[in-house]
Amino acid sequence: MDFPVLAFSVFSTIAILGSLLVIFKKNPVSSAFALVLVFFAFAGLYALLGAHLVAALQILVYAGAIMVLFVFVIMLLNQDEPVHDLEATGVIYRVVAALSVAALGAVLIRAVLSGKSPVPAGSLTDEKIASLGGNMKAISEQLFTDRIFHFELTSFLLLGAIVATVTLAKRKSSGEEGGV
Amino acid sequence: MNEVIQTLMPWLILAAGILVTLLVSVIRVESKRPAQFSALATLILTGTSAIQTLALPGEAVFAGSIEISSLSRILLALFSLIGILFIMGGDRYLTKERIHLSDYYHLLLIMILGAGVMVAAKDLVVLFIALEVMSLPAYTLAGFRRSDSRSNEAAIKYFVLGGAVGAVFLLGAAFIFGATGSTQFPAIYAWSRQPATAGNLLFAAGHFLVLVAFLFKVAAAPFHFWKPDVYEGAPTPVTGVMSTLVAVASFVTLVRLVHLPALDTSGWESYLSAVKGTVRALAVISLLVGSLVIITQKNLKRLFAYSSISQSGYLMLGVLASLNPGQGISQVLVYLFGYVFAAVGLFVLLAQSEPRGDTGVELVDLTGLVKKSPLRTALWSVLLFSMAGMPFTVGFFTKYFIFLSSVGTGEAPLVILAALCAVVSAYAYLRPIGLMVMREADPGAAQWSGGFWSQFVVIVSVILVVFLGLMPNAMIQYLKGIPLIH
Amino acid sequence: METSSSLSFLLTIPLLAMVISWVIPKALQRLYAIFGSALILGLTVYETAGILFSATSEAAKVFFVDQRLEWVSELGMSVGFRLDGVSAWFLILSALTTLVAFSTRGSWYRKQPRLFVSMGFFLLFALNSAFLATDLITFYLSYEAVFIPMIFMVGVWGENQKASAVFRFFLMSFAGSILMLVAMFQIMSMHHAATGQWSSHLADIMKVVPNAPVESLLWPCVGFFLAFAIKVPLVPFHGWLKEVYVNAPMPGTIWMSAILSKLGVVGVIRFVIPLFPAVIKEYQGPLLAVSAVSVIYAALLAIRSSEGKTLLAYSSISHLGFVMLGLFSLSAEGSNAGVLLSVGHAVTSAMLFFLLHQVEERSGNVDLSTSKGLASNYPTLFSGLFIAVLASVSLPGTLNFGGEFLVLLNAYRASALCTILAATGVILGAVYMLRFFQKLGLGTPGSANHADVALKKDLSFADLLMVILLVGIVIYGGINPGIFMKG
Amino acid sequence: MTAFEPWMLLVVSVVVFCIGLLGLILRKNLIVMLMSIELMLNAVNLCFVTFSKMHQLLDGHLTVLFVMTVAAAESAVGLGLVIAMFRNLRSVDSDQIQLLRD
Amino acid sequence: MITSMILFPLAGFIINGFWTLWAARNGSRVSSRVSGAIATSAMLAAFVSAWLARSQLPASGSTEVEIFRWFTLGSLSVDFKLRLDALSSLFTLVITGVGALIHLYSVSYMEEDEGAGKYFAYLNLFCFMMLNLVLGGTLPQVFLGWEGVGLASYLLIGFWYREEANVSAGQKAFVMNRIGDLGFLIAMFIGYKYSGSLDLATIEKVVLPAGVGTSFVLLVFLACTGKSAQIPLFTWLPDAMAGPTPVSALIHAATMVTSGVYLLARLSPVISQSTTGMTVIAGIGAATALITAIIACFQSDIKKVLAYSTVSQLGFMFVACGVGAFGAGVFHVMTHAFFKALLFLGAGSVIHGLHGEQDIFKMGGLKKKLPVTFWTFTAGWAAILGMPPFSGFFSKDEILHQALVSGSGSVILFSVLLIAATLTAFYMTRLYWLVFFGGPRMDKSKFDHAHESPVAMALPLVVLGLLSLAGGFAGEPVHLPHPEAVRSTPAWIIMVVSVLAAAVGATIAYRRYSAGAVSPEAARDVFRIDSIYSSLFGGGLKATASATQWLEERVVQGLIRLVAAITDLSGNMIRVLQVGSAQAYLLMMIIGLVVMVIYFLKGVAQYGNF
Repeated sequence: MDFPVLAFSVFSTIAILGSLLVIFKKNPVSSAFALVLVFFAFAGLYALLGAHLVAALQILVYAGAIMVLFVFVIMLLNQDEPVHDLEATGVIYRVVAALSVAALGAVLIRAVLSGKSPVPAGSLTDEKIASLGGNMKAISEQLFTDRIFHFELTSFLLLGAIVATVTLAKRKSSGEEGGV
Repeated sequence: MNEVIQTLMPWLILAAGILVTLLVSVIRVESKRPAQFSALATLILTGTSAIQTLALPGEAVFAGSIEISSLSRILLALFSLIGILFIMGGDRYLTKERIHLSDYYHLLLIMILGAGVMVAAKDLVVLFIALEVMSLPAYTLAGFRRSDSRSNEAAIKYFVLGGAVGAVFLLGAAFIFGATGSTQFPAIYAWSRQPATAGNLLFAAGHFLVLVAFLFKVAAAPFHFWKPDVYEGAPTPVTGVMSTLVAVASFVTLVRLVHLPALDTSGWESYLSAVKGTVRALAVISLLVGSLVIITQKNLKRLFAYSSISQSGYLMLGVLASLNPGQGISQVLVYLFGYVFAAVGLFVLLAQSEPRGDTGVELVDLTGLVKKSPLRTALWSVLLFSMAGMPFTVGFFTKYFIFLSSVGTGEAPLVILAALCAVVSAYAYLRPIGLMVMREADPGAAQWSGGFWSQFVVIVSVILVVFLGLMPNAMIQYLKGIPLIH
Repeated sequence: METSSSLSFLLTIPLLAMVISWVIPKALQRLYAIFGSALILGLTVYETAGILFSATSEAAKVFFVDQRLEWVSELGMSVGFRLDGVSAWFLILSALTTLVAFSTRGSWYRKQPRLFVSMGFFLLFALNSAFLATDLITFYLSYEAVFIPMIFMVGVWGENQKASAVFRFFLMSFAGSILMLVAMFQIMSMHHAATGQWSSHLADIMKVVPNAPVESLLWPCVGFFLAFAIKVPLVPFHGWLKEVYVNAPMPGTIWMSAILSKLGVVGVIRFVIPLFPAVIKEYQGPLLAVSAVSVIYAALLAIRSSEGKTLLAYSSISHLGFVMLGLFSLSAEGSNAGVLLSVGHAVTSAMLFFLLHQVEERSGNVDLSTSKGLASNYPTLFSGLFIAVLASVSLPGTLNFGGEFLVLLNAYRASALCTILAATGVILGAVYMLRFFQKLGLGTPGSANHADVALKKDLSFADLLMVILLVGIVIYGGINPGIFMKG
Repeated sequence: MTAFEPWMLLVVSVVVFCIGLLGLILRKNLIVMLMSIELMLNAVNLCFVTFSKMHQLLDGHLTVLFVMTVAAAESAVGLGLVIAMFRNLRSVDSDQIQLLRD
Repeated sequence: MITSMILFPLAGFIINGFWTLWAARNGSRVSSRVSGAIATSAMLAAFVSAWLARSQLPASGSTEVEIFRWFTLGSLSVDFKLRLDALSSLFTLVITGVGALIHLYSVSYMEEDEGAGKYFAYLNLFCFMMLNLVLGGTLPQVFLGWEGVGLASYLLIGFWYREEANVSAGQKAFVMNRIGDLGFLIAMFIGYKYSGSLDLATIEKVVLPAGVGTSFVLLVFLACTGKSAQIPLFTWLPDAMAGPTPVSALIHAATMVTSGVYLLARLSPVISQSTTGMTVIAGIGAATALITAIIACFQSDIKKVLAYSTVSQLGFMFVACGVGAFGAGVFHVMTHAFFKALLFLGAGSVIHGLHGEQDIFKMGGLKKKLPVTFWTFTAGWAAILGMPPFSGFFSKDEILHQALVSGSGSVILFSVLLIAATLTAFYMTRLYWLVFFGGPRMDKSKFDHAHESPVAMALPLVVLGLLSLAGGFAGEPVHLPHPEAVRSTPAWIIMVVSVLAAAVGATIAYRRYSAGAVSPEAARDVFRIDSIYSSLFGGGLKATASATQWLEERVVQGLIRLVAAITDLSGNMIRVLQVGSAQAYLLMMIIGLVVMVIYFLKGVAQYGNF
């Protein structure tokens, strides 16, 4: 068993089991930590694919930023007792849900497998990327040339998110009813 | 670069306007008027600019990320108009509900920007980002009545389902990327031109998942469940914006996504017929769900939610027609325009009510309105007539066009079903009129009062509805000339 | 007279009258409505005289006026009107019916009279436009426009169960007309497929559609037929009728029975038969049977009716069954006879409902379960009513006889069995109409009346004039029915 | 299992996506639901990167950057909504929000 | 002349009609004398015109006057034209002549009635319509008269409309006539189909295929059974006696009821083509003659006896037509018009004299009190019995003769008629005796107040009495083709037999009713035909109507309600899915997604590699 297979096996197992933990852990804090685990496993998988920049950002953005946000909110809301929400639904509901999602998964896997070896559309092999100055450089160049519009649009997305979050989170002004 | 600026001018004005509006509201925090005027000015400028540049040729900019064409320009102008009308028409409601905040204008402008970019996007990733730019403010606006748990509920449902569907869209985009090696429309189109690509399941699955996201946004059954709840819970002007701005942008995008691959390539016949079959099924289900449930509704916002579900059904007929050779998408555009003109008026009218209690406007609140306010009754009636597709309102021609093009492409049985559904839902549209005219006012009925601007918006909407109901030729002619961009 | 200006004139005059009605004081509305509609009636007769009173049907053809305007050319819609021997009569009938309807008295002149009068004139406009239309879409639009005032009539001034009546009326008619619209699209598409042009004008469509294969025309034909079968109505598409007639205010009932039902007749004459000759030919037997069954079925229901309006409502269905029998005999003669009977039915039912209204004014109700014996108190009223009853049973010498006789005469050549079946309606008609008259007018007076019945006067002079006008038409038409048959 | 091939990651990604979806359907805790959405987005990211590898392109990597940004923005708004709801209802249980229904 | 003949009654109708209406509107009364005078003079003028027209009748035998084009449709054109020939001329004379007398009689009879104006208007209307019937040159015009007399009959039977019974009797008459009219209508359609015209002149000459011919004849005869009260549609006539007595005399004895005979005689060339049809006509006629004669024997109302007698006599006429002796039938129409009108007017005089009493068992001994009535009545009695030389003898004898000797005649027909004649003699004598002879069986005061009628009433009696006496000598007034005699029975034997039969009948009645005290007999409904009809047809109609109503309410309306309910139910069923939980929505969306994506991918792969 060579390294890639080993790495793949380990990281994907962690990812899948971690995901299951995320959704089946009763305590949201536990879920959050399982999610961190999944993020790290994904970072490993990215690295395996040679996507170093993505792997790094995965750790920085997801594990570093988003998860902190989650944990922060969980703490803020101060949920002491774990919510037994899985049991709140009926057995039939759960079975139907599992079956439907499984069916969807089966269909999607079938579709994915049909396209498992496409004719490559590009020519940026690992060697080519290396010759361009590495993964990060190649991506950055594209980001600020071809993807400049994406980039600018994303800035408006963030602007919107900021306004939205501020709106939702700020204390009510004097004109409004009630207050927190 | 100058040409790019010129081409993108309306969008740039809008973007700049957003920043200016943010700035002025930060400078004068205690009043929302500066933000309101700034937003209005921005939208007026954007709309004017979009209309002025209508005749310019279409052009793809930023390495094919977006294409500014007559379609996106006219839609941006329409979005600006919607924005203007809802800023004017929603003013009184927001004051009344004590949620008159400048954030309303910021979010509205950002939504319009998202919608405007979305209809112009030529790249799935841009499309996704634009979708989120449009949706995030929409989620927030749905929860804008922050102290009302119904509003919270609407926002959260909208957000959770929208988020999930966003992920589904992305998965579809990934599949398409996997199959074609690109996320750009022209590349995907070119890829599909190769006959050997026909029957590629990965692409098919990806295409379907991408479509599902927009089927969800336009609430085509069975992806409609969020709509009644969100409509009911959201503040009325926001519901109006969702039902017009979001619906139009999403539907145009949906049509463009349906035509993502070149369906007329030889070898793609079975693919085309599968698409047709799916659209047909969606149309049937949407029509049935929309028109059967609408007659059981008592809450007016829910009623309009189901109405928009059945409108999706009619629009699906338009999409179906557009899948035939030689057919454009003008029937869909005409329908959307007609629908918007009536819907703006309806939701602004709805915002004029002052129901007792917090259950929203029920049918009973309309009873005896003719005595209290004959003008308002007349306005209601015209707009509801348009919704029901009665002649001499724009709603007639929009349905007419859809039916005509569907019949012309051999979908007569479906049109008959749609026609019967129109009869069933006509009951739901006429019942409010009946209550207004024939029933004595219920003691618990809501009071109705609208300020000048609110009434002004409704009258503008009614004038548009009636004018286009009599002279739709110019509009149809113009919209017929708009090509679908791949 | 024979320019197209007379066409636009005939269409704009009611609209003008409608606009003017908004500036007339409430107290004068009734007077205005009566004089206005009488004037319109006169003008209509004057304008159409060239067609109606020329010596022969050949000469009348010279006066055909055709007018066509582009409208929504992008969708192939135009506005097309045509004045000819058939439409001219229906124009006169709609003006006459409007005059009769306006001559009633009741809550509609007390509660929102302006709305009532303007809706009446609007209805006249819509009717005229529908009768003149030679463009499918123009016809459809006019046909739908007729709903609007009718909905107001029933909705605002109707009786107890007006809401459910309105909805039932609307939904059934709308279902029919929207299917007709789909059928129109279907044949417009056929025209488009054949010529590459979108057009909804009958003259264009007629070049293509009637020659198409029968199978492809079946469903469009069904669409048209259903709309008109509901409008007329033919059994079993009459489910809306009773509730609407009974709950509508009297002018509404007059309009509906006298002239709205003729929209279906005109539709069949102008669209169904010319557009789908082969289909109709193939299904002539069932169509005749449906018409005959309508006659009998409605007559039997009328026999069981215990209320005046209901009885007349069913009698209307029964008579219109005869009209349809004539149309579906598929001969020019049968069609002409159908038009004649339509005219007869329009005048007669307007008269019957008008006089029934007068009776109702005097006795408070038109219940038929006990005899009222009112005839001796109101001799002229009941003389008029009796003549209307006679016309309704198609006694020779009245307008209806010629129509009914010629309808049956021509239908007999198409189907003896259906004709005989329908002709038994003649007997049943006598049974229920005489009972109707007996229960209202004959028997011991005052046995089942309000105490104040005798206080009220016989027909007023104005009402008498109206009755004389109608009786005159009925008798003159009985003597010279040829005047109504220059189709 | 002989050698590692990129398509295996596609299967992993679909599985994680479905797990996220299942979590969204089954869980009532809104914060966990948000986490499920994050799982789904992550799965899609993996998908993009894998396809990118297969096609010898960098487009997928770029896309992932934008998706991450969107995910961050979305979680921010989502958490904001949850906080707003918590202010009103003192709960983050989605069973608490079933007022709007037929 | 021909035109003026119909215009006079029309003018009378219009003048009296409008005057009456005007008066009623203003609350005043029409003078019965003046309106009676107008009506009577109109009829007199019509009679004079009819006489003159007859005298101007050309040698060719017929003359036509076109008045106007009634209607044209395609190849069909129907004129409004009057056609006078021997047959119609005879009828016009009877109608105007007897009509004028009855009008005159009515002036006095109706003097006290406040509705006299209306009465005379209706009576004129009747004569106008009757003249249209017999003068009509086209079938629709005959039909106009046919329905028109029905209308007048309806109006006059229900003349005293405050009594429900009268109105119902009128309605019954009208509806039963309408049943016959249906036959007329369809016969017209057949005629038009095969001749392409509705002109009598053309229809008369048309040769119909065998089966069609029979149905044509039977349909025409159906019309006749309605108008002329034959089996099965005769039951309206006795009820029609609810009208004023002169009306009964004019409409329900002398003129209208004989229009069936007129129609058959008019169409005799076509009718004769069908032997089956002829046999049916003769058979029905004979049966009617016998059955109604039997019923008449059990009646106690003076007018009812006469009514059944009329039906019976009409049966005789139809037998004549049925055996092909149309001339004999028409002859009997004429004589019957004289004596039956006389008998009715006489009865009217009696009733008038007794202030409305109609039960013959409450009369008696009126010979002295009402001498003119008595003597004229005697003439009528003798005529109906067929006593030579009274008019009835000639015509009835002719019918009996033809019934026996003609080709389609038979001994059975003859014997049935003979029995009927015997019965006629019986019930007429019974009536005659009970009314005029014996002791008075009514209140003393009533008897004392009984009075002879005034001159205006007596004069018509006398004239009609003379006509009954001498009318027979005119012989067959119209020469219609006679059937060939197949049996050679000498005419005198039949004369003797018929007179003997009458004598036997009369004697039995005399022996039974002349002896001292007569115990009153209640009228007996012998065959219960009326009640059978009303339960059969009235009940049948009611049941059908109820069934239809059930169909309407349950099925048609039920269907509408069902559609509404299904729509509502399915709406509510779909609504149930809207549970309010975002997770559930997502699940349902995923289920929809899975189903659709599988469908879609299967379609894409065309069931190949999926």
